[in-house]
Amino acid sequence: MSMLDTLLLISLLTVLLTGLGQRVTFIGWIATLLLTAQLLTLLLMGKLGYGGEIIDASFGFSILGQPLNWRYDALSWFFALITIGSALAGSAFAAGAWGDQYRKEGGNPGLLQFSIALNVLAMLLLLGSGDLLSLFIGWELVSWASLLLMVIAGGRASEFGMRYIVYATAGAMAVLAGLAIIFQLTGSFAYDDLAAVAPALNTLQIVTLTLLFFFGFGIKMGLLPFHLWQADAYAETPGPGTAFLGAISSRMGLYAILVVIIQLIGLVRLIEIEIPYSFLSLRDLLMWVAAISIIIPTFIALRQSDARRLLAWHGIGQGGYMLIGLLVLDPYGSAGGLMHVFNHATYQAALFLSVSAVIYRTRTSDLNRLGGLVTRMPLSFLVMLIGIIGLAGIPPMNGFVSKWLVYRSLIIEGMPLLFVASVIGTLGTILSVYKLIHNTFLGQLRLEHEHIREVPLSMTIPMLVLSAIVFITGFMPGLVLDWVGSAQVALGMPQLAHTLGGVESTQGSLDMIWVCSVLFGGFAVGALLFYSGNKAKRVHQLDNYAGGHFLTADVRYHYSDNFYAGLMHHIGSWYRGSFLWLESSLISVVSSLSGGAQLLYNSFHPALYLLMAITLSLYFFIG
Amino acid sequence: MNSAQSQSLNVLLQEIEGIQLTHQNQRRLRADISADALPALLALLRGRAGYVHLSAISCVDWIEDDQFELVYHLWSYETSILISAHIRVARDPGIYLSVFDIYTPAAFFERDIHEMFGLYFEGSPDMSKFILTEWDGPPPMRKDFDSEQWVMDNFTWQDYHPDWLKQIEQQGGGVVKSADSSRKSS
Amino acid sequence: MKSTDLDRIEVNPKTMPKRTNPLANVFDDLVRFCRSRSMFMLHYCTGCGAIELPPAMTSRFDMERLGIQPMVTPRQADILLITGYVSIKTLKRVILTYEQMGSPKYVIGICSCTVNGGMYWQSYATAKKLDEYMPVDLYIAGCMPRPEAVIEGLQQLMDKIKNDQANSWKQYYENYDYYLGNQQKLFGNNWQTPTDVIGEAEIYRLMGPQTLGEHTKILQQVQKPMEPLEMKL
Amino acid sequence: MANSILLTILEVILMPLVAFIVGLFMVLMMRKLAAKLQRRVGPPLFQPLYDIVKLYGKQTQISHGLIHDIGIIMAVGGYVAAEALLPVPGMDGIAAKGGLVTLAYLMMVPSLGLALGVGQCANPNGSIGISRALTAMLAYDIPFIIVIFGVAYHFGSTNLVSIIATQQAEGIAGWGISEMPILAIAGLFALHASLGKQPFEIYIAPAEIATGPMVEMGGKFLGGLFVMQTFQLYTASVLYVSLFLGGGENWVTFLIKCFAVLAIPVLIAYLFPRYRTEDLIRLVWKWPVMLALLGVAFVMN
Amino acid sequence: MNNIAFNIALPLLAAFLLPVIHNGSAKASRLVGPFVLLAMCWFAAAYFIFIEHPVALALGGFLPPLGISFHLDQLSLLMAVIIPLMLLLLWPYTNREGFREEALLLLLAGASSGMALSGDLFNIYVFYELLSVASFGLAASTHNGAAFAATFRYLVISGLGTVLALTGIGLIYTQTGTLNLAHIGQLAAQLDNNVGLAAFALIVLGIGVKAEIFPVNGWVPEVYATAKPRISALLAGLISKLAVLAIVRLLVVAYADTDALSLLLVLGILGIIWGELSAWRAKDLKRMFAFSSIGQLGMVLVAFSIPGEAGMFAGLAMMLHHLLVKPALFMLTENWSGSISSLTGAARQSPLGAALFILFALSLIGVPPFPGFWAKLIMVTGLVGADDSLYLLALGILLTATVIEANYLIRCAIQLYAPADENSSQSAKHGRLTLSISSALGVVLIISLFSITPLGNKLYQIAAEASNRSLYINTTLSNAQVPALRKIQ
Repeated sequence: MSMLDTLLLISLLTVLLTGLGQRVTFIGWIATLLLTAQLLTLLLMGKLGYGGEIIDASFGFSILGQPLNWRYDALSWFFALITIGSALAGSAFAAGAWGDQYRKEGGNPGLLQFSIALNVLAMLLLLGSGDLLSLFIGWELVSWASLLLMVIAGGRASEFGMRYIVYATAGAMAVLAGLAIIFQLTGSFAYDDLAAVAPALNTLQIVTLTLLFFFGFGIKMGLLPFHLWQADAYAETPGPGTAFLGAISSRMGLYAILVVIIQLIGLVRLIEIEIPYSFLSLRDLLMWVAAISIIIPTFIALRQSDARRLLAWHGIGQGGYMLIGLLVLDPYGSAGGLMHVFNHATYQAALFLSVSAVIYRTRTSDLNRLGGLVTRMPLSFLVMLIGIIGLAGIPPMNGFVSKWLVYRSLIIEGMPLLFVASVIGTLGTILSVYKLIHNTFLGQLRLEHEHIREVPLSMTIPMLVLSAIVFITGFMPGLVLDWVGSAQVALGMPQLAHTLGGVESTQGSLDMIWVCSVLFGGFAVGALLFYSGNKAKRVHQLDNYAGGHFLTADVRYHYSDNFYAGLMHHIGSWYRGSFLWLESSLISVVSSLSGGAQLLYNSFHPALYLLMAITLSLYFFIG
Repeated sequence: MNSAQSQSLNVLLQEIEGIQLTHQNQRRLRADISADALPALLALLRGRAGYVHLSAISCVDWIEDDQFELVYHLWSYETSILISAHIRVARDPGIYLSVFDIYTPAAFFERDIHEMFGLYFEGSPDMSKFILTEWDGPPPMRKDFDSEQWVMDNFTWQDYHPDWLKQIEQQGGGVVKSADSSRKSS
Repeated sequence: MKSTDLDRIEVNPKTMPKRTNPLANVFDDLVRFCRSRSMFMLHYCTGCGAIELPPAMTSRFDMERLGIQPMVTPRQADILLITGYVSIKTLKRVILTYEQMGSPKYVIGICSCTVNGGMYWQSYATAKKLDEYMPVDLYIAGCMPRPEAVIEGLQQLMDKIKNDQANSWKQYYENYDYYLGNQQKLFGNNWQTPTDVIGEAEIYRLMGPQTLGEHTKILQQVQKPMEPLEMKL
Repeated sequence: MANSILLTILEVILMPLVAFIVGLFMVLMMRKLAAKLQRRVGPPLFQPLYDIVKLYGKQTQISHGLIHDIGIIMAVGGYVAAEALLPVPGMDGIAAKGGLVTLAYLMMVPSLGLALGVGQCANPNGSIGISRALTAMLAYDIPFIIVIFGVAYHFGSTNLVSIIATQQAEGIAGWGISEMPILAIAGLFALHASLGKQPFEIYIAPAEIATGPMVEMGGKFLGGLFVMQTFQLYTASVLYVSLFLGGGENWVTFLIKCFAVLAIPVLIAYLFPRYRTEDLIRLVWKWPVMLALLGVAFVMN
Repeated sequence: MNNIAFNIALPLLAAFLLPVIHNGSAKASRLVGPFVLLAMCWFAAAYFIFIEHPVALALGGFLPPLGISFHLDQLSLLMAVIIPLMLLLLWPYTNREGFREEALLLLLAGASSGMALSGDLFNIYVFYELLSVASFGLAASTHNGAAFAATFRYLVISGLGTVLALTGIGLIYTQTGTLNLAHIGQLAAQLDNNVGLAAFALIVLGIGVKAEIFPVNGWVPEVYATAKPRISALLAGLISKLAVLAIVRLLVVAYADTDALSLLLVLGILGIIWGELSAWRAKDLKRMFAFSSIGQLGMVLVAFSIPGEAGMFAGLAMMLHHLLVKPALFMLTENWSGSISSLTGAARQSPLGAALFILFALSLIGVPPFPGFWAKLIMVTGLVGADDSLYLLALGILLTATVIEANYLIRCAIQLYAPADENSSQSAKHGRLTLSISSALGVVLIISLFSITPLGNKLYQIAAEASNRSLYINTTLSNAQVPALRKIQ
């Protein structure tokens, strides 16, 4: 009974308990308890994160002559930690008052806990896969489990779930095709067979395999051509479900790409393959796909007027950073990419939870119907503030460290256009996160929100814990860099030499402890300077300069709609929804084909056609 | 503008019985009519003579005759002759009918006249306070309202010889320092 | 309007008593000196006198050499220039702007219309004496005084500030009832500005004996509550 | 090891003070140049200091809430921290511990802090101002980032101390401006746009949105923004000098270089009216970005 | 050894005697059907368990190649066991219309067992004829206009098909001079020319009518939509498999590695494309399942067209999986008839039915833990194994077809769970019998899910034996046994 078995067993137990006990009122707390148990068992396997050796599961079977086995290495331990962490945050959030309100409105919190537990089990299986077949089984389980989480809310959510599953099945079939080709080449699904035969593959095989796997796994990550489903599907999931999905669900695609493309096929081959008529190598092409899927979703997020969709679009954008970092193939870039998975999970979960807290109180997430909540919900404001500083990647928070690593590797490796593309992404993020926090928490407070109070303790604790993590790992990034280093070793990449504060190197180092302490020193100086002046009197929000006009509460003196009018005036015409047009044209092709196909069955003279076909074939065969 | 047009205009205006026309000059025509004939004249001018523009309604307070005189200034881009229709309305009931349905800008002029003269226009869309939102006294532009007297009652005046003025006068009063000494920097 | 109200406001304000320890005095002198050498002027063109200010600012007379900069909002400004006749409707906005300024703040009445109503003295719509409604530091007479006169006035104000004679802004807090009475006479009893002057007086300990009176009682009955939105968990 | 920490702490305290003093004179120079352009006498020598002391000396002022105060504290504090990353002759501070990219991000902390503070003022003029300021930041940060890439790639490191060392090693020929002239021009353009002075002043537009973010800032709040302005001028010019003009060998040449660098945009600034936001974006994305990319192309091979 | 022949004789006898028994006592006639089926199960199972190597039975004392011979190997015996079991499962227990349907079902049972077991080409043709006659009667048993029209169309196509099959068999007879499969296998060289191929094509098109092969499956949607769900379950689930098996028998024996395989492959691919595409647009549940069964059978055909053991193994896996899932889905349509949009919110009225629907849909699509995935995996590895570009094309089409299948099946599933709106039918409650049948099949599916490894090995063994051409030939020609009627064990 290795540690891995106990982990999977507890996870299975969670699934069964939440599945059977949906009617029980405190099912949320049971789920949270069991998820903490899973986290503890994972931490007991902790030596994996610090260079420990691989832990094998005791169970394993061979079906139809193919062996299936499960094992955990540093990489899967790292991802498993993030998965269980975000699931724990989500289910703790849903267990308390949020769950009661959700039940009162006709939702079923037990079902939500069950689907989160099911997703965690599926992801743990995927992360532990020891060979390609178990990888594919885990992959299918994950995509179908997240479908369940998406369609709980019913109504429009099931439409988006429907759209998601078509993308996910297409992706899975592409992966299956890839596996089939590998089976043809190596005759088995084991990792080391593929790793052995990989150097001998010719260019065509490498290109088809990479494209198939990138198509398959890229859909889950929301890479550019296939990103349409993610924002709506994540936004419509009930509160904590969005936090869990947004934090980790699309990173499973990244894990699979890491295992298959980088660990087995090896990135070096991708660099040599030149794409004809262009100076790009295959790796550059993939990096450009990642770079574009940083920019476009971020600027789509800029236009959203629904808080959840804005954050979901950012989830897609940030996925591009991780891929770019990993494809740069130098220790800084890959460390940045892997650390960004952890960082993004923490602040994305915190942001989604704070938005759910706002929805819990104001019953709306439409940015044009919120405003001024900072005086009524200060803790949620604090969580969202720390979250957006992390998302925008500004110093004191951990988002900055991973983006710094990615940028530094892009500079030193000399990729100017990619560097500029990713920075444009960051700037777009800063703009849209400020719009998020301004329209929700700052500005004039609405009449109907006057009597709102802060969300109860059971919801603030998970949020505050997550934002504490965001701050602490920003202040001392060394903690996460240890795990990232051992994950790099598991991937077979050079490990990043790092200290507790950051990175030491002649070509430019980063010591977050110093930078953050100087920053807080500066804030202290600013506070000293500020409080040296006289006391300032707090005034009501209507005591405001309006060109001499007497402000009254019925005229809302607040700016939130069409927030970046100047920018939109300039780039507004670029939003033509070309991807939506692409998708709808594909659907119309399929439906016209099926119309044609049905024509055969509605015709009245099958016999005549049959006879004609036969006489023709006879003439051909015998004549 | 030529005489042929003004001839046809005169013939047209004869249709209103009891109208006296006086040509102040080639471009100005004054028409004095009875109060109840005014809407007919306006409709006629607007319909048949292209008088699309009611530029103003002015009001004159003949306190001795105990009457208000309303002057409707009309302008047409074809004949380019300015017609001013003068009517007299009794002062004490101070009620007349609104021409808002013929010329929409009339609403504002009527509201202004109501505020300033207290002449009520029936059928005018809005007879509320227009400019003098703080004023709740009698309509100020009526001749029977003595503005100076009201000011004397309600306002106090600056004391022309306060001691701080005396203090300045001891220093020679008025501008004491010459211009160049007051230039501070290089 | 009994004359007794007049003499309760000492017309030429006495200087503040010197503080005991010398270091504080040096510090106060320094702050007063900087206050006099750097004045932000709220360019509130209520009347025709405002046309005199651009020449005062531009190259020929150049107010900036005196440290005076035009500012747009009352929050940032120190001097409120009332340039010309003040109709009752405008007076409401002038009072709101005055109360929105951070003190020490100074009011300069340019043009004779602010002094005694000027050529509109017998109009029912204009305010005759500006200092009935807010404490005025300085008048610059003239039916549009020339830029030299405006600069001269501003220099006199700088001297008054330097030797601590320009504390009339405290009058507004200490005699708020008098000013409120005059305002209520013009605008009626349910006149209210969003700023809580009495609250400010309490916080900055500027409550004089005449701050509260029957006019402030009327105000307190009529006033809609405007407490600031305190951050509460 | 212990005394080097004490030394760095001392430097970290000293550098912002130096920055404030030099910044004051930079503001003075800016206002004097503006006056001279308009054939005016211009403010006296210590005018910026008078303004700041007067603003901090204000006796009553209003605040719209805790976040309004914290916004100003972050604005001033952010720049105080950014100064510690800018090496000056004799003092390196923690420039070695955080490179060029960290500095670029640290300069975003004050604008984010100000944005939060103005947000709670609940005044739409402020919000419109901030949305225009962030759009302008998006616009001018792209050429700025390309320039940073060019310089970092050319000198092979993002550590400012080593960049300055390599430039000073070969004297004038080694300066950034002589090796990467096009990048220097693009850098100047980006520097000018980042100062937020006249042609790019859309977010302080006094006539339309009542000085944008500063609409509800009185007393010590406005004083904080004036202090921030001094730091902003100082940081921009010192960064440009250390990237392209070989940093400071000694204080005299260093200050001359800084004031010369600042004089150019200031001279240009007071001759132009304001650009609208979309024209500002179109201008900054067209010429400086083209120049910067050209410069990087030269640097790359 | 000789009582396997009872499997054919007994049901035919019972079918003919049923009217007589019915006149005797109605209650007794109700028992005859199930009793006969149980006996058939008992005999076939006895053989299936004790047989180690295939056995050939020469009936009537005449040794092959002259006489009619039965070929009993594990595959045919497996089918012989499945036929009575499925019929028992789908027997009209609550039938009130009298004995006619039961008689036809017994006829069906006898004919299909004969077709599974017989080793003689003409004998297969005769049983096929008997089978189609029985299926016409059953298809028309709903006695309404649409059913009659559909059955008539089915009759026309099937008649034409049998004519083609006969000409095909005639051609083979002219070429090889014999009708015994094993003998034909021996003389396979003579069929390796155009005429042989044409004969095979004709037989495929002929027998393919029942196997829903591409050009000749025009009748499928109408018949399945109008027939009773039990009947369409039987037709789609069981009978089509037998037809496919007959073709495969001929393929293995006579046309092992000729380009007959590519003909089957092409027909299979077209079947998949046409089936899945038209299912995407189907408006009501029954038609959707009909088109989906066309698609699935296309996949089975593609699987069988893979040369060698892997092909047989994949084909059998897909076939058995479809045989298990499709009848259950058809049974669900008992109360869920009418357009799909009328089914919104049906899950509230019959939660077990909706759960079963989702279970079978997931297995049909091939979601990992379910056996459908393993069947598809075998097929994919098989397709890749046969490294020919046409097979890779087939793989591509198979995968896209799965995506389309997932689309319309999950669309239905979500429709079931969507909140009920105004046009959702109120009578979506399932009868106890239908639920019990489909849940029985569900239980079988779940058992096979857990015991996938042993099942996989057994199936591989069957496939290996069935695809062994030489074994087939010499068991029939060399050591055929004469069943002595007297020795009845």
